[in-house]
Amino acid sequence: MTEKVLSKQNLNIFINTLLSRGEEIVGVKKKEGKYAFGKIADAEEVCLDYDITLLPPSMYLLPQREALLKFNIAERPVAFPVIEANPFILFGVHPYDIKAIELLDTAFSTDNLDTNYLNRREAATIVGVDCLNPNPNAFCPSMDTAFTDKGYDLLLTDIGDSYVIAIGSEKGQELLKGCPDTQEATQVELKRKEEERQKALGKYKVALDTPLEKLPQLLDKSWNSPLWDERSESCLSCGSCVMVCPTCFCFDVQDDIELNLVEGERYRQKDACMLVDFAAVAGEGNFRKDKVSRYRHRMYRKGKYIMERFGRPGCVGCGRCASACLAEIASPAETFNLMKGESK
Amino acid sequence: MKPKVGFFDFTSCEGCQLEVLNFEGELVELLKLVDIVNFREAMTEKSDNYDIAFIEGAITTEAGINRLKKIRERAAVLIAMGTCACLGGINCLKNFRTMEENLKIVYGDAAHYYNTIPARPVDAVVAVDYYLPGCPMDKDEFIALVKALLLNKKARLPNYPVCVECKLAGNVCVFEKGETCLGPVTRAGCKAICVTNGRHCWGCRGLVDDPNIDSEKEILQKHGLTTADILERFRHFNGYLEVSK
Amino acid sequence: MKELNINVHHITRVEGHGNITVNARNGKLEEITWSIPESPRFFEAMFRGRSYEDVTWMTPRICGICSIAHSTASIQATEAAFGVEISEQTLLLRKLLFHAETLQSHVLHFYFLAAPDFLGVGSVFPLVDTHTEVVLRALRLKKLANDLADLIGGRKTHPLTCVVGGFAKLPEVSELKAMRQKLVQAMDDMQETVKLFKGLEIPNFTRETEYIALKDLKEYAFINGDIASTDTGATPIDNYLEISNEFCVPQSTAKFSKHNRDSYMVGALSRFNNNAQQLSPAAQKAAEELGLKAICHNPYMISIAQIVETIHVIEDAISLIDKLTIRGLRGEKPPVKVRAGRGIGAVEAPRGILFHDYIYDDKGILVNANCVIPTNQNHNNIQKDMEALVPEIIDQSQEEITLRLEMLVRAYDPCISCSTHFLKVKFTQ
Amino acid sequence: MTKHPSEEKSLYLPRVAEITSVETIAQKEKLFEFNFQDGKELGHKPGQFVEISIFGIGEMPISISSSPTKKGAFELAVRAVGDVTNALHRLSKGATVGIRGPFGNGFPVDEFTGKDVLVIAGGIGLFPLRSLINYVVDNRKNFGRLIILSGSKTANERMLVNELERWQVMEGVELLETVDIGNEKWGGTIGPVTTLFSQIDIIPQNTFAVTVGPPVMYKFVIGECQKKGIPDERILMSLERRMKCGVGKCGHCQINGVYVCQEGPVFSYARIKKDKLTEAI
Ligand SMILES: Cc1cc2nc3c(=O)[nH]c(=O)nc-3n(C[C@H](O)[C@H](O)[C@H](O)COP(=O)(O)OP(=O)(O)OC[C@H]3O[C@@H](n4cnc5c(N)ncnc54)[C@H](O)[C@@H]3O)c2cc1C
Ligand code: SF4
Ligand code: SF4
Ligand code: SF4
Repeated sequence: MTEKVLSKQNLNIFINTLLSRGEEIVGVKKKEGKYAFGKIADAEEVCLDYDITLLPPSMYLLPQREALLKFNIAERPVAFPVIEANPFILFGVHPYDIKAIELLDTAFSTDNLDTNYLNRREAATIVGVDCLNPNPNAFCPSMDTAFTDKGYDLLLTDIGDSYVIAIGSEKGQELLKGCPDTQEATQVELKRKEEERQKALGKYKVALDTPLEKLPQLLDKSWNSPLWDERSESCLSCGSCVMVCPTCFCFDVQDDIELNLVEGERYRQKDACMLVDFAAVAGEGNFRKDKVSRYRHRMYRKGKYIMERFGRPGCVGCGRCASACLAEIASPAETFNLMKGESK
Repeated sequence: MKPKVGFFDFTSCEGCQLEVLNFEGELVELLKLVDIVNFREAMTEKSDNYDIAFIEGAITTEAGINRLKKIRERAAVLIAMGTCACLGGINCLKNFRTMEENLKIVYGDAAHYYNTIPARPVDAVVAVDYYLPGCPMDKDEFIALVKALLLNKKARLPNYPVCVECKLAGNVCVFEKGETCLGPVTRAGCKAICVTNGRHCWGCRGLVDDPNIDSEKEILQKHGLTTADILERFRHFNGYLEVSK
Repeated sequence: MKELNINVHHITRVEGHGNITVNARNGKLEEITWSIPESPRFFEAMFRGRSYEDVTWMTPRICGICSIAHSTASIQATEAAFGVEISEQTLLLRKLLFHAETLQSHVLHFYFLAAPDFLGVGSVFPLVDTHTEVVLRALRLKKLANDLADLIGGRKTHPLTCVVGGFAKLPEVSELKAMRQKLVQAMDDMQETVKLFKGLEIPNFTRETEYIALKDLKEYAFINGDIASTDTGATPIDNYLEISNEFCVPQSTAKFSKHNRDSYMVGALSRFNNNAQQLSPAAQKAAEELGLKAICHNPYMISIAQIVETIHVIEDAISLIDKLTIRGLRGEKPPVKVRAGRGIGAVEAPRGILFHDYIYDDKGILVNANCVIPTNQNHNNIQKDMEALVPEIIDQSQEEITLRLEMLVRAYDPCISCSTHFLKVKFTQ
Repeated sequence: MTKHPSEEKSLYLPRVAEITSVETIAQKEKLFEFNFQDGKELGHKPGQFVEISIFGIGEMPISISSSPTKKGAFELAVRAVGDVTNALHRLSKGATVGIRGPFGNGFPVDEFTGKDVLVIAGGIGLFPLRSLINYVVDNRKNFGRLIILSGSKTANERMLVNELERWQVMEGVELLETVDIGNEKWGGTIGPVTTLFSQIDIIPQNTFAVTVGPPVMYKFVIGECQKKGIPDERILMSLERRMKCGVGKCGHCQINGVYVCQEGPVFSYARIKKDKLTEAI
């Protein structure tokens, strides 16, 4: 599809038009010197030149807590499915987060369709924006996530005084109809876009020493490496690395009941393989009791298991985990590079 | 049969009992499920016939020890409510001075009137079935525990650190703001309320089952705390752990 | 001849532990004592050697019911010691948060702790069935107070946001506006409350005493002003030791106080007696309706004074919110420079005037602390009231006397657990 | 995303089943029989499991203990160890529960056709194996020998005693039993289940070994099977993991790259070695 161009000023008008139409927009806002996704009330709040958000936008598709069923156990227990999905626009999503959402799409539609996720996904319109100021911990180029040509409905690229807009779907096309004064992008503007992208690629500070497709083999060889013990020694089992990760999607399921002890809901909530009790079973059993086994499991998920199962890496290189980890051990890139160094 | 519930206060600020009275939305429903038969802060009647005893406060007198043992004998289920009861809490700070010194600082010449023993948590005196840590305790956790008891379900405290809930709350980690925090080793369940409100975690809910204290100390040191600072920080609510070791 | 043997071991529906003992033999009163067996917690000793930030964090834990008052007095003492100036916004927010606690505590007191006596039950719990409307109203009002505390302080008990110099987190303007609406609605509930209490029979007992409270020329004082006495006029808070004159008595772990007379009173009635003209119009009207006129010498009227104050506080909270929302809220990071020195903070906790007095060294480490708690100041007045009351009602049954005495103590709304945390320290400077 | 998810139903909604009988097996174990309210069959294979719900308490995975040859109702045998298991034990005939499933791969019974089946059960491992045993018994002519080795901790903790006695006397079933700790009444073999291997003779090329029991047992049983010459592809075991969703999403049951609920719970030892699922045994 052809690409459009929109001045920055008009983008604000566009956003406010959408808002006044009653669209729910979730976008990136400033938060204490950092950035976070949140509900937008006015175009003024929207940041598009951010480096990274504290939490990934995927949490609007797979909420931290979500009801799966409502039940009533008054006489004969009955249960009803809860599938909630209200249309909304996820505004300003970086390509690596778009790719992370694509992974979730795959995970929740392979073998068994998870209707809770998929309905919400259907209800979402994704407006992406190219990441031109990468976070110092990010290694997107190595994970092939610095840019994307699909997975979005619209994708913006900042070329100075305006945005180039790529249209990724009919939904995107439709959305853009409400936008004032879009022009066809000229060759000059498309060239500017390419230049901006190239400049951004030069800003990444972390890179993987191993080609992406070779990661599983690298890990195959590293299972018994002493580095696992060394690195996991200072792990706090705090789960921060998982909580902020856009590609982590494991969950726990629990029942909650009202104080009348009759009505209740079954819900799922985010869970993390780095937490001590993740693999614990009734009695005293725990299949991953020590931190090294949990730590290694996460790294293998990122670099091997997910890739082998779903055909795309379990990490998009956003660097959130590395920023969040107080023990400074959570970065998959850093870990894989160490393994590489050792296996030489 | 509605279970009979008693609340018993020992040395504390009574903030946790107050939290129970703060259940505006739930109090009416709650009273349909249980009979409150003993609650000095809120009612005159007293009964020695109860199934569930909520204990608030640390134990700081000999008389307290005896009273607590009697309650334990009568109650089928005994719950330590709040950090003072669960960990000894802030009361244990006095244990780091001699009793004479404490008395002199506070009562001067009249010191001989008052006799107390080193502060201790409830489970240093009697067996405790469930814990509701927090200064003050968390209302949702309290209600979840009551429901679990009524449903014959085991109530579990989260066995992961505050960081989990802090991250989920979308907070900026205080370490990034140049402050320090006990969140990485403190048991979650508070929804990281302190960090969410602009502060840092002081460890009021006690440590997780298997805290990586060494790593936490290293991190605190890296962020500018001295060993003495670190100790003081842990002592705030977890001082009893240190002396009981 | 009359024999009396009253032994209320741990009076209920008050915060903390207190005992009443009355003995009479052959019509002769042998003993009337109000005693405090609460185990002391040694906060002052625990403060020593700790940094001011820790002290700010610890002070609310002195008392769950007046945690905001302790926090505020403590922060103000530290600010005075360091010479920290706070912004207008901080002052407005502080007052608003303070109102939350006055509301919380007063509603709890007149509905949950005092009302059952008048309605002839032992607690609020049976009222759930018999007086559902009253209970629901009480819960609504309490929830409002708690929501306000949550909004400004971060939670109901032990506020989180208050720090030396300002606030660690600010509410959103939209949240303040929503709160304003709830406060406006609460005025209806307060009208009903006035109606309810108008119909109750308040025991008729008077004893003249000295009434002490903060006084500010500009407004009905809660967190600023001088110390005022109905006997001796006003004096700056720095002279608080001359007022409180604490002393230890054997029957109590808490300290007793006296000033111009044998004893003095602090709290809602004291504030009313000193500052009634500064109440909001609706509060003044309620006072009139409830038959409360300054200077009132009936301690049982303390609960009534609390109702009047509650109305005032709601009205004032609304105007504070208006001021804040008109200005808009700004994030401020107030600079705090520690320095050696002494600072005194005084506030009107729900139960009366509260002083925190700190000495810091040049690193901001606390060297010495003294805190004088309202209930301590009232203990002696309670004792004297009892001594005056018992002979007046000696002809009644032991049960009736007991109830009257318990109601008297409850009227003071004593907050014993915090009163035992502090006693005077002699400053060696 | 080509499918229209909104037209699909929830993955997590159980069907309602009624308890039609409850039988006490031992101190902490009960056997429950269920019928779906809509009259439909469960339609399972031996070795599969269901997720059973008690609303308000939770949901848990339980192996199906009855053979699919039993028509109409299906059975679950459950040991009370925690919240949901205890709640289930408190229910009686007529009560309803939620059931999702059947899930998992089950035992590869088709491959067993014409072959000898060696079943090694430890403790309540007998519960899932019962579905296989009775399946073989009910389709007797399709299989070769059926050898059952069953081990219990003590004589009092023998599971499904009636059933054991039935098999004991049944033609075409060879049942050997042992207990770890004997007592005066117990006249049989004493020792771990592996001691029974010396009492049997098998043709390894013609035998499938199927074992279910506590994870600690597996290592030793595998060793004995290997000593008998059974190839690793034919040593099968059912792995227990923490499980929540049962449908390959929640991640709890994952061992390395494998979702036990999807690809298991039954694995051959060859597979376990190949995928390094070592933490499983
Ligand atoms: C495939 C499979 C088949 C099983 N078959 C049987 C059977 O036939 N009979 C039987 O008695 N038991 C069986 N179990 C074990 C049974 O699932 C657990 O004993 C049960 O989940 C404990 O739940 P609880 O709520 O009583 O215990 P709690 O300790 O209260 O557990 C809380 C929750 O944790 C999870 N959990 C705890 N322990 C386990 C566990 N061992 N496995 C999986 N999830 C767990 C569950 O979601 C459970 O609801 C099987 C487990 C698996 C994985
Ligand atoms: S790797 Fe880091 S962030 Fe992850 S659990 Fe360990 S300490 Fe926490
Ligand atoms: S593992 Fe770390 S770098 Fe990779 S996607 Fe998750 S948070 Fe980002
Ligand atoms: S602020 Fe504290 S609790 Fe929150 S993530 Fe950082 S260390 Fe953990």
